[in-house]
Amino acid sequence: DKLDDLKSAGKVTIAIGNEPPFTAIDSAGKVSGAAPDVARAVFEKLGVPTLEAQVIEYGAMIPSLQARRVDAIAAGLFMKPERCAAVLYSEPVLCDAEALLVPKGNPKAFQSYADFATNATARLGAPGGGTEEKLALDAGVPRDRLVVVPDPQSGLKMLQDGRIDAYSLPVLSLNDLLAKSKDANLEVFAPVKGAPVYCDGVAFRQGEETLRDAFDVELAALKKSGEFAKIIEPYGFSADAALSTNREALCAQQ
Amino acid sequence: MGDWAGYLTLILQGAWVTVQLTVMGCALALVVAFVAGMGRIAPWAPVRWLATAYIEFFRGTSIFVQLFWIYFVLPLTGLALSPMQAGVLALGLNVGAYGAEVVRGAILAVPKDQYEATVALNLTGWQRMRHVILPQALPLMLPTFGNNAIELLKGTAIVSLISLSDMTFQAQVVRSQTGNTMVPFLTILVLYFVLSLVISRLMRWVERRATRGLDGVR
Amino acid sequence: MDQPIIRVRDAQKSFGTLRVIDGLSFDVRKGEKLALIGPSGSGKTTILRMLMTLEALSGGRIEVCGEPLFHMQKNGAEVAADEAHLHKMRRHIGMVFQHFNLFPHKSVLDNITLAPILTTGEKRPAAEARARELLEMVGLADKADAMPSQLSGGQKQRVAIARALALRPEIMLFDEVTSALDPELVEEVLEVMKRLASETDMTMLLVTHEMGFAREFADRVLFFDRGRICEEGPPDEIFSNPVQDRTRTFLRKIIAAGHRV
Amino acid sequence: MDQPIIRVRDAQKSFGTLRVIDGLSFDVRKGEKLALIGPSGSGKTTILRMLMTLEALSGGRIEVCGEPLFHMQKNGAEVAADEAHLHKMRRHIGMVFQHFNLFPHKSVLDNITLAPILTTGEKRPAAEARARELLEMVGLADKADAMPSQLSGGQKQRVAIARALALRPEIMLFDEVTSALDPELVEEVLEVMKRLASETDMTMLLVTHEMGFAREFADRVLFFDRGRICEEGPPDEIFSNPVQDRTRTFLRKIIAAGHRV
Amino acid sequence: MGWDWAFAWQILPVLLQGLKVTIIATILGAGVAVVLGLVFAILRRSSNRIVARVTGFIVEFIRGTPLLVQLYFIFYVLPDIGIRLPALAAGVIGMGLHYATYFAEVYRGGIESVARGQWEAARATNLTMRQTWVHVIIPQAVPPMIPAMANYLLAMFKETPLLSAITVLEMMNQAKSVANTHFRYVEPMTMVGALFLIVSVISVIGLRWLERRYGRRS
Ligand SMILES: Nc1ncnc2c1ncn2[C@@H]1O[C@H](COP(=O)(O)OP(=O)(O)OP(=O)(O)O)[C@@H](O)[C@H]1O
Ligand SMILES: Nc1ncnc2c1ncn2[C@@H]1O[C@H](COP(=O)(O)OP(=O)(O)OP(=O)(O)O)[C@@H](O)[C@H]1O
Ligand SMILES: [Mg+2]
Ligand SMILES: [Mg+2]
Repeated sequence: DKLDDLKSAGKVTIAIGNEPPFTAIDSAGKVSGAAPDVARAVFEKLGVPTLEAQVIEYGAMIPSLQARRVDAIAAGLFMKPERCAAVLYSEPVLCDAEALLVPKGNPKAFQSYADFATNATARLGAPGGGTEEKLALDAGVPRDRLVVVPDPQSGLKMLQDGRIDAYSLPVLSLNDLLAKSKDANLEVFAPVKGAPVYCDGVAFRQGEETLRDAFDVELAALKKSGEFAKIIEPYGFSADAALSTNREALCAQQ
Repeated sequence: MGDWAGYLTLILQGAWVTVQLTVMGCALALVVAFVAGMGRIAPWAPVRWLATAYIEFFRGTSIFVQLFWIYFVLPLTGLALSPMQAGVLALGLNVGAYGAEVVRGAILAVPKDQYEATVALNLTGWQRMRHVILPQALPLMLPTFGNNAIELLKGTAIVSLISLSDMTFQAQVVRSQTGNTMVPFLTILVLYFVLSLVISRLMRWVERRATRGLDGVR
Repeated sequence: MDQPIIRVRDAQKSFGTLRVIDGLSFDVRKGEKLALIGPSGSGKTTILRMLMTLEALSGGRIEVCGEPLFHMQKNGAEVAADEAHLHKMRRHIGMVFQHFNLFPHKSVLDNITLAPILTTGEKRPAAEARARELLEMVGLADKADAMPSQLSGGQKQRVAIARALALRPEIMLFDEVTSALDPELVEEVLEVMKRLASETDMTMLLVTHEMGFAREFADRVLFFDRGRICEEGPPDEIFSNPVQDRTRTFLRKIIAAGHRV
Repeated sequence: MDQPIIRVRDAQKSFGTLRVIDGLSFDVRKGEKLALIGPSGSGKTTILRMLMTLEALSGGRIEVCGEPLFHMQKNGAEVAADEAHLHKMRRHIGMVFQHFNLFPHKSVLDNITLAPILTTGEKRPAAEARARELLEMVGLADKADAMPSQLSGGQKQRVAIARALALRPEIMLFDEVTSALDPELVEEVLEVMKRLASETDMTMLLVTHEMGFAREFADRVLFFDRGRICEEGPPDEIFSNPVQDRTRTFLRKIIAAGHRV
Repeated sequence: MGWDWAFAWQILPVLLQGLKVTIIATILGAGVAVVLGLVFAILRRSSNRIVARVTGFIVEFIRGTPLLVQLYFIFYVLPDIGIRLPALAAGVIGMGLHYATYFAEVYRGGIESVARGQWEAARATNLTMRQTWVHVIIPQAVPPMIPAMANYLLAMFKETPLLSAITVLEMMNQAKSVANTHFRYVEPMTMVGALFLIVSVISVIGLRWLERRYGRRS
């Protein structure tokens, strides 16, 4: 079965988004970030020593998994009902709330996605096919004011250049982005009112339940031993958040 | 933000991927161009139809669609290619379709007189091609082939969209690491230009070699 | 030998709806020198091109050396010739073109040796020796290694003649071989052809507007008009005493245009 | 009128390092019909093209109708002519080319009226009336609305002559105007030129390889060789009794090639 | 993972919406390219050596580097020097600039395709330079250019997916967005391919007609 395949190959390939602190790839090509680090630890325990990563746009991750380009996704791809239907998630790993990157002082007072629907000139940036885009569309933000931003750096740049009024990503992603940019004229507004807290899990292909289940077993052990917290907390994530919920609840949450 | 040497290394690694894609893509394109180009003027109708269908399809749809199709849809039929293979295949087949028209055009551009002389000298079909038509058609193809090679080089940039770590992709990585947009993009613009200069110099050299002796006095 | 080397019977040729050769029949005896003259568009080039199999026959029949050119026997029935049959038949015939059609990427020597080496499997040294002989004959022994682009028009045409001769055809076709040449260069080519006519017993068919040369060269003249032979006979008769009106008008115009007959 | 209409003095022309016209001097009287003959490459075309200002002069001086062609007065000094001066001088001269050079996108009538309407500001009705007269003269009255591509070579060349005449030049230059034509079509063009020569007092310079026509047409023949005049005189003398060796050789070759002299 | 007709039908309107943007971008881009190409062609012919050289270098540089990187540059770097273009405008200018370098070549080819004898005949009938251009050269130079220009128009059409990289919601971007929300690539990508092919095939038929009508035949 799949796990045996991975074991005999000695390596597993995951999809990542290169969006610190969830996932990152440094100038030497080394993969890091909370999600890959957790995945690496679990796979090592499963007897798969090497973890490789492909950087893929968020929207393309599930198709890539289906197209067998990667073995799993460990990228902060939050659980949602449609996604749970398309892939097999592990138990939750990283949890985060949604946030907005806005000019200092939040001059237009954005607090929820609905605020962008009511303000007829407000333009919101979000990654294509991501949670934020979905939430914004559901809140009634019209398509032409919801700009599909290809990557965080572009979103930051577009905000700095005044092309968009706010850029939405999970809290920790924006914190990291803001810290790197060293731009004193911006701030992070978090959490977005009315937006749920989301958690990701490592996603596997449909039909590979045994692999997912084996992963879950080792993940639970990792959480129990406290090693889990040691891995993710330096990145700013809360281990308690992941422990206090489960896949079933998250997959049901709209 | 100080690690510029590291970032430059990253971009140069990407440049190496770009070079590999270009070289392998060109090789594939060249082969495909000759096969399809000669197929288009073959005496057998089915061969002509096949060649025409290939050429029109690959020239008619966008390379993006071809790339995404090869990368995301083809694996569903069981043929999973590595990003590099997918990139080379898409680029080679796409540029090859354009090259095929160049090959056909060049062969047809050899004056009909030459073909008639070969009939009068009783050469066989293959001998006509091999000894008379192709040697004269080749110099006509080379300048356009050079342009096609540069088009292919530029086309490699879009493989970054299927997350192959070519030069453009690495520039994006550097950009997200450093928060600086200008430097990585300017760097790769210059690198692409240098590569295209290398190609055009190379092609000019090949052209000179191929036309040596021809029109000796001109 | 009594049997004609070329036998054209009711030949037809149409391009689209345009009938260019229209029920043409004539024979050529072995060794005969034939001049084909006639107004522009009358089909002279077309008949030569059909003999060279550069154009297919639309109807009728052509025989060369006793065998049909465009037909062959297959399972007892006569069918259209395939490429193999044409390939075999072309061995009998050589052709020299108005625009020489030398291969520009090959030296003079290679132009001449290419076909013998490829088609008759001659060895290179033998082919080259014969090529040099032929070059000698056309007066270009020193140009063996030149490229065609380095030759004058008259020299090119002489090389083209040597190239056709290298295959030792029994029949040679010449289509206005001097009309693309500067007047000064015409003579050197005609000189070669005259020599060829007198020194060999090759059958030669010549299309030309040089009436003076036709007269001197030919045993017999065919006057073409609209795809048929309108008048034929020995040159002296045709040129001095044409029977047909059409022939007379044509010759008058040619003379008025400053050509000597 | 005593003053020559064209005066060439020590004219020089080089292409790169190749000297093509080399210290050439001659005069042409008003109304004179001059034939320029000589071997290929001797510079006949080049001198006509210089007179038409299609080529610049490399050295020496040419005067047309008493004024320098490539020079003009400016602040008392003589300087190289500017475009305005050339434009003025070109009014005196018309030229007919070997390959007709009709404007393929314009009808026969428009080909002829274009220049008069644009350059001399003639009104369209007047220009068209004159164009029709000229077409009548060259025997093409019914072709006014045809496009050039619908004409035969001879017809094209007659239109080209009409086009040049429409500007009423005092000097007409003809460069091998029949050598791109089928032999049958040569006569109709020469006919027109003969008529032009006898019916007008236009000065005409003619480059030709048709020795028969040159003899009939010209008052005087210039024999060119390597960029200079090697022999000149009345046609009868030059053709029957050439003094120079070079002329004799040339004529002998031309005759051998089947041309009537 | 089979083909789902219901899904295909459901996403068609969105893709057609994208097609509209694609076509608008192509037409506007071509407009820029036609004008700018002429400017390049004229500047390159300039008798001022420096102007001609500098233009030549710019043209070569633009042509030797990928449009994708140029688009990134225009969209993300230019704001640093105070030029902030809307996404579509940036895309149109980027594509227009890139293809202007190709159009410049078309202009040159068209002008050179006019036989030298035409210039000489114009001179011999004493037309001025301006009259020669207006009445003799341009009417003959433009028709052979039309097929080549239409060809590049088609090429631009097929390159519009690049604009998705700078947030223009053209057809490819819409398709990706749809694919991302529904995790299905087969239908959107195949349909985008089909739409490209349909528009291309129609254009190619039009192009053949243009070629027959205006193209020069050797
Ligand atoms: N490939 C072709 N397609 C259509 N028509 C053709 C073709 N070849 C020749 N013709 C036509 O056939 C007729 C006879 O042509 P051909 O070349 O045999 O004449 P010709 O007697 O050689 O004339 P010329 O003295 O001008 O060479 C002409 O009307 C010509 O236009
Ligand atoms: N534009 C040019 N560039 C270089 N050489 C040229 C050019 N035009 C003419 N020549 C050369 O100048 C010489 C004279 O040419 P010209 O055309 O005047 O000769 P010609 O007497 O008209 O010959 P022909 O009888 O062949 O027409 C030739 O050697 C020719 O190659
Ligand atoms: Mg003929
Ligand atoms: Mg000349």
